[in-house]
Amino acid sequence: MTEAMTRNEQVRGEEPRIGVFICHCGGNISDVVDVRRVAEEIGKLPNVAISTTHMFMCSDPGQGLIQEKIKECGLNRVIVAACSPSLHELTFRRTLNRAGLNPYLFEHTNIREQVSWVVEDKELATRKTTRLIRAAIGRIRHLVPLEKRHIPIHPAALVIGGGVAGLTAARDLACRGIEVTLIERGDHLGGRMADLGHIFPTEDQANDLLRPLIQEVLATSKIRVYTHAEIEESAGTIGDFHIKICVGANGKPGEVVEAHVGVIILAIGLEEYAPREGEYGMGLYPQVITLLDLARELVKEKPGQEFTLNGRPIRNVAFLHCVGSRQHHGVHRPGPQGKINDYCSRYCCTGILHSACELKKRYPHLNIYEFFEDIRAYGRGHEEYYTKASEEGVRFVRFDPLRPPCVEKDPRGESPLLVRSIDRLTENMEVEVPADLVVLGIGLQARDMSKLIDLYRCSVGADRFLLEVHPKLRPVELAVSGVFLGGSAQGPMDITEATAAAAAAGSKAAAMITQGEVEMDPFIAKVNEDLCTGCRICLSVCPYDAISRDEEKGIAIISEKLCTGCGTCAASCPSNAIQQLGFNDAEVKSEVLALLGVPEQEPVGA
Amino acid sequence: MEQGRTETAKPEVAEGWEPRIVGFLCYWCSYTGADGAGTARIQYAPNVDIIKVMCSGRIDPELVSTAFAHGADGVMVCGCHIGDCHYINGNHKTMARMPLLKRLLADLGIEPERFRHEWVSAAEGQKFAQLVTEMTEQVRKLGPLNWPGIMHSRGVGHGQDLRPWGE
Amino acid sequence: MDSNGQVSGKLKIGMYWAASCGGCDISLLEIGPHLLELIQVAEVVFWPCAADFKYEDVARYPDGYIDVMFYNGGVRNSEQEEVARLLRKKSKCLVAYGECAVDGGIPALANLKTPEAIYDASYHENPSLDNPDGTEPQPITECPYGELEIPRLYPQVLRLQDVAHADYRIPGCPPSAERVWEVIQLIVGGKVPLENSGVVVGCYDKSVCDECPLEKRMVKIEQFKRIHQARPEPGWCLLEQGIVCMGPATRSGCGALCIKGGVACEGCFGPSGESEDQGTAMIGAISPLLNATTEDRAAELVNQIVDPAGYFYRFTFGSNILRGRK
Amino acid sequence: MSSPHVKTKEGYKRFSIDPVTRLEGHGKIDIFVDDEGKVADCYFQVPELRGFEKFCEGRPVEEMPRITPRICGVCPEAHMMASAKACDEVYGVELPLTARLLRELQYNIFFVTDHTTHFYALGGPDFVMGPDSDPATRNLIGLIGKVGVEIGGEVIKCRQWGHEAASIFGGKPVNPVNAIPGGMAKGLSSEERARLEEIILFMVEFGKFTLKILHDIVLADQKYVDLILNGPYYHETYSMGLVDEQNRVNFYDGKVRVVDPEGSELCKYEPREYMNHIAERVERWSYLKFPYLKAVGWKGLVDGKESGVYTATPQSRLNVADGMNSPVAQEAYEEYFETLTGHRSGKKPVHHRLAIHWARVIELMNAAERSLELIRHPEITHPENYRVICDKVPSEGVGTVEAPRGTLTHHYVTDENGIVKKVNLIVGTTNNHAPICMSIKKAAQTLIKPGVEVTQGILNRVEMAFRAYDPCFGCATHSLPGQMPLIVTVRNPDGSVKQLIRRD
Repeated sequence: MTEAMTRNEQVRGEEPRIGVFICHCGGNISDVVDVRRVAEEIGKLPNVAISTTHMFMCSDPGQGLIQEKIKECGLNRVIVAACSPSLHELTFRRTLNRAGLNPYLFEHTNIREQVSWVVEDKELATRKTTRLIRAAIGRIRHLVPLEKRHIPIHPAALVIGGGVAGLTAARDLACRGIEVTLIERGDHLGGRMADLGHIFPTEDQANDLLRPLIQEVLATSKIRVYTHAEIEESAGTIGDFHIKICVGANGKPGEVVEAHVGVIILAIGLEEYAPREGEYGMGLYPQVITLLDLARELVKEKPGQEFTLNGRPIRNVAFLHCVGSRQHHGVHRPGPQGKINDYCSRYCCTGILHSACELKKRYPHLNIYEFFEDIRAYGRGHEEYYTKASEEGVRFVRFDPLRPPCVEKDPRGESPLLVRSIDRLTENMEVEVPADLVVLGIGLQARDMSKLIDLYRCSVGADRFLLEVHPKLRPVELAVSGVFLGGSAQGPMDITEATAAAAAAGSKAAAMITQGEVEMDPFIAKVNEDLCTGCRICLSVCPYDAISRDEEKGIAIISEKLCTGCGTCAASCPSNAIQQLGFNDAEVKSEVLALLGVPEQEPVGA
Repeated sequence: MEQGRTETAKPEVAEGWEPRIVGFLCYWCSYTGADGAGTARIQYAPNVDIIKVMCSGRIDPELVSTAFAHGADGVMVCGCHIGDCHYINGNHKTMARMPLLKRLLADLGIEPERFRHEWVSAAEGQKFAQLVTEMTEQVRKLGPLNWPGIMHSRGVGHGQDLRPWGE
Repeated sequence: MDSNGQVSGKLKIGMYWAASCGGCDISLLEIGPHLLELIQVAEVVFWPCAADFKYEDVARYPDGYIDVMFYNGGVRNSEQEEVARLLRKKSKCLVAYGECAVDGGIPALANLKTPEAIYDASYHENPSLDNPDGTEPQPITECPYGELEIPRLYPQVLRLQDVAHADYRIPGCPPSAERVWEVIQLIVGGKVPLENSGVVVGCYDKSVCDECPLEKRMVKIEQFKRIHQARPEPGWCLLEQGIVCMGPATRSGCGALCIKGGVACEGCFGPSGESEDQGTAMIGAISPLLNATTEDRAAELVNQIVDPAGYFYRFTFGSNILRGRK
Repeated sequence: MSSPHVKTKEGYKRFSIDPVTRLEGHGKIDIFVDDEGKVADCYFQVPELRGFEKFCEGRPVEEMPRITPRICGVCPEAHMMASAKACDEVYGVELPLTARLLRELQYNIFFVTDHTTHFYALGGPDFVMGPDSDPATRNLIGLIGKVGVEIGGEVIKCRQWGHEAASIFGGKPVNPVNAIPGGMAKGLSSEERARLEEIILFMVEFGKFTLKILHDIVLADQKYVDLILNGPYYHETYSMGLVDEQNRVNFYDGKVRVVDPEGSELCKYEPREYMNHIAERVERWSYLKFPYLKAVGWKGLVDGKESGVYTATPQSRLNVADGMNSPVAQEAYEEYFETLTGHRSGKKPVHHRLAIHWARVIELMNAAERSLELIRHPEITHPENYRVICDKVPSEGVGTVEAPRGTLTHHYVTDENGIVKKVNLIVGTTNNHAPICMSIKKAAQTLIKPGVEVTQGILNRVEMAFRAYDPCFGCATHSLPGQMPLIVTVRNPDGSVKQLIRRD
């Protein structure tokens, strides 16, 4: 028996000794909630060994305090009342672990997002805080030590998407000796990057970077590559996916190959915003193109000093920022799903500045105008492009987001087009710029991922991109364990960010595989064989088909691996023969009772 | 179903009485939505105390009647919208339970306004705040439910100090 | 022994009939031939329905004189409470016998109504009534030779535990004779302590589905039917056929007799497993079987269930979580 | 159980029989004796109320046959059958032959079991053990001790097989559940039929055996015959009971027939017309509803042809009938009337209340014989006709059977969805409240005399007065609260009758 196990055994027998730690959150909480008074009142409740406060409970000294008290007061249960558990529940579970206490003897009470930030009245906020902590005490008295689940991982990975992100992830995995299956829907590897020429901030030729990567991927025996390939079926869960891939040849439906993998990396990327017919003259005037059209133009090295497009000489170029990004209701028309892109696409500012400089470098006499809302050149080496462009004489017009510029034919016919806008830099003066070429800095948006979303039950954000478990704590993981986010399926990214994300996803996946198993939260459902009648009601409610019936014993069995711990079966069982670990009836009920101020009846312990 | 003459006489509302509402929220959508309301500093009534479960599918009707039986003036059940349940369709099971639960509670004389079932997504902090304030006011209008009081007055659980009917 | 309580070697047992129907007394006779075995080792010291002992005899017994006292019926009036307390005092082991004593039983359906309403029905509304003056009963009545007292009606039907601690509880309306005999053997044979915490015996933890011979086909309910309108297909789970059956939410031990008798389980053994409330348990059991993908459709279906409160709680209004109607 | 603070007036002594025992349900008798030792007054109380009539409102009517048996677990079949018949009428369905046969069969088998219980466990001990025997032994167990374990075994076997039969029909032996609107929930297989026939054959023998015991122990003993013929247990009242087309006793179905104290028919009506013939009286001085014959009218607690008081007991069923529908019972019927009235034909009614025990045994015999006839009916095992589907719109219905303890009537009114709106129940025992009160009064006043010490033996003889009726206050109190005072005439010194006491 390990030390931890012995400790757990002891805890089961002990009367609860609860420590309550209330966080000021540097005033975020304590400015509204009288935390000292709360600590005092809570301190009077039965089984509470200590009740105290700290300026920042999540800080090292804060966590130090908890560890110290666990030892000093022999605590066997810990409650932290602070911010939302989504931020620091894990942090504090680890704190308990370090103090030799089972991390699931912990309860996190949310008194910031759900009290101090939403209740003005100090008295009411303080009372509410006390109630919530009292409820936590009711619940925690019944908590028992839990162990994480360990699930074996089949040492192979599937990477979906053959763009630079997918390639990177696949390459990194292969380098660690892991079998990879890489599938690309399109006809070539390299994705959108393959269309680009010089790329910021390094000014390399996109394909100089891409080619070796692709060769490396194709060369290694560890990677099976399929183009024109799409997932047909996917069975199983983390550690053990069985996937049928349909590999076509130039669109024609081809044969089905199978892949048995332990993890999946989604590197399916995104799509460009497609301006509507007539949006900023798109489709009406041949002189209106997108930033990526321009990039493709610039790939072709043109001889001579004259910049021409389809044979026409170009003198005045106008760039429009935020086309299909940072849209506003009422100003911009919603897309097919009735949604607008209200987010920033992040690559376009630098992208436009970069193209402007590129043009200036090649054709110094060009007049270049940029119509922008804000310049967001936030990345390393990005701001430099703005400075450079300014020096090179690119002229900047700052439009009002609610009155974006308009592109029209030049009535006087001196130049094919006019771009008109108000300029907030010059007290909203009306400006009118002649243009031979109008370049729309189009944004990026999520592509239709409905099939994958159904297959892997991904959560989707309001912006229609996939949602990670937590942006800071688990940035490249999907809530559905075993599936990782490798790049811009998660949101607009430039190449640098996408490859970084892919690399991160790659190493997460590799770590999981080399570990050979994963730990998963223990909150799964368990059947009490003495009470279970095998009435099959739970079978029909499980979203994951994790429950089957043992015809021999005539009872229900729950697969630890398939169960994700939603607890639906527990709520449906008419005999309460199914209990969800961490949320069993005793725990949740006494939480309710304590919340309502009903004193604990039945003794806890043993 | 007839109304009793003694028992359902509305208890006079005590000084400083505040509605006590228990909110059962699923973690991934509604609870996160409530956090969102906080992050956005949206102020709302403090009367709904939240109990977190992983999925609204876990919300056993037994928990709802337990809350009422022990002094809740109202109960609120929130889960992900149909279609974006973190557990695929756990919330469908919640949805299927509600009509029968509502009916049972109504048959036992608990006003429909005291029990609410709503879908609140992780992005709908605003909606959550509104729901809470709205329901708090509805329950305030109804006054205390005071189930423990009613049952006590009928001698439930303590035969000793029973007050027989007719005296 | 005689009623003066002279001690003899035999185990002293008794049975009392409170707010119930007498089915429990009968069910005790159901142990049939075992009755003869029983009277070899035990003697009756109080059983109004079958033997001539009076309250005054019981009052004369020393405390704890009775070894095992079976109390059947709920507590609906002051007499039943007083007797419960008297018997608690005089008995080593008080057993809540039958569904009424354990969970309130059918009489506790009265908790859906008010006492006033019940008086009205009896004294003012009955069609065959001839009561011009609207007479109603009173607790104490003067008569020329003294006072007459009648027990006072309580506003709520209570179970035995509400007024006196029961060492054991035997559910069922009535309890199953086989199970009862098993329990008696345990108690009489001294295999279990006389004092206990009110553990439920005379039934099994699993639900009636465990004893039910019918087959589940994992099909969804398209429509709810009432027994007089439907000929259920033999051999197939009634609930799946849309006939509300309490089986999934009810303790077993009866042998699924009602279902074998051709009708659905009415839940007379009380909640199964660790559930405290048959009604909410049935919500959990029925909802997943609804063929409904929208809340409206679910509502449409469950509205075909007539009188859920009266059916789900037919026997447990003395013990379910809400215990009655507002 | 009276609490100590209840006062008794100076100069009077209170004898309480509490609870009255060997009856189903609750009862209490208070006898006030003045210092001369004369009974001043005597009160009979039933301290119980359950309110079925009210809480059945709102229930689906098809559930009534399953809910109402809990009015009385001693005669649950009676309530189930009355309820089911009421439901049939609510839904306006005609029962197929097999359904009718099955119901009557199940009901007759139940009659055998129930009468056995009463004769051996409740009423019998008074005779077998003797009225003055030690109360500790004056019960079934004592009786078994006296008559021997073999006979005791037979008694227990009869009950046990009776309940096996019940479970063959209704799943549950106590509180059966199988009668539904439109028939029975389940038919009879040929195996079940065979087993039932076996049980019934035993019951026929048991019936004969019981008749013999009655002869050997009671009728052969002159002191009991005296007690029956000349004891304080005699009232001339109207008699009520169900009869078939030939005016023979039928427990399950037929018309209600009422005959006057001389035996001539007062009326014969369809159960659904009960409201035209009986009403329930509520006297200001009494909490008990007294059913009485409208045609005669309410004269208070007095017997005789001028008083609307009637009885509904095994005895009255024999009184209203011209005979029995089975041979052995018919023979016993003739012997019974010859012994007690001198007329084999039975055209003169019997009014000796203790003889109800005898009538009960005759019915036991008849029920067994009738069962045998029914179980051998070719249609009894028909695979479909044990029920019909109810598709008409429900409204109102009345169902009546003869409960062992008297004519039992269930009356329901429902909405168009079959949800019960109103319930009225007139149970067997309620019919007999007036006679029971009268009998107890008479017994008390005859047995308790100046100079006679009031022994528990005497008190037990008072109890015997109602035990004869086999009253079931489980049944009677389905809705009746508390007190049922028994008001007696208090005599003036000159012996003239004082006014009945009124309570205000």
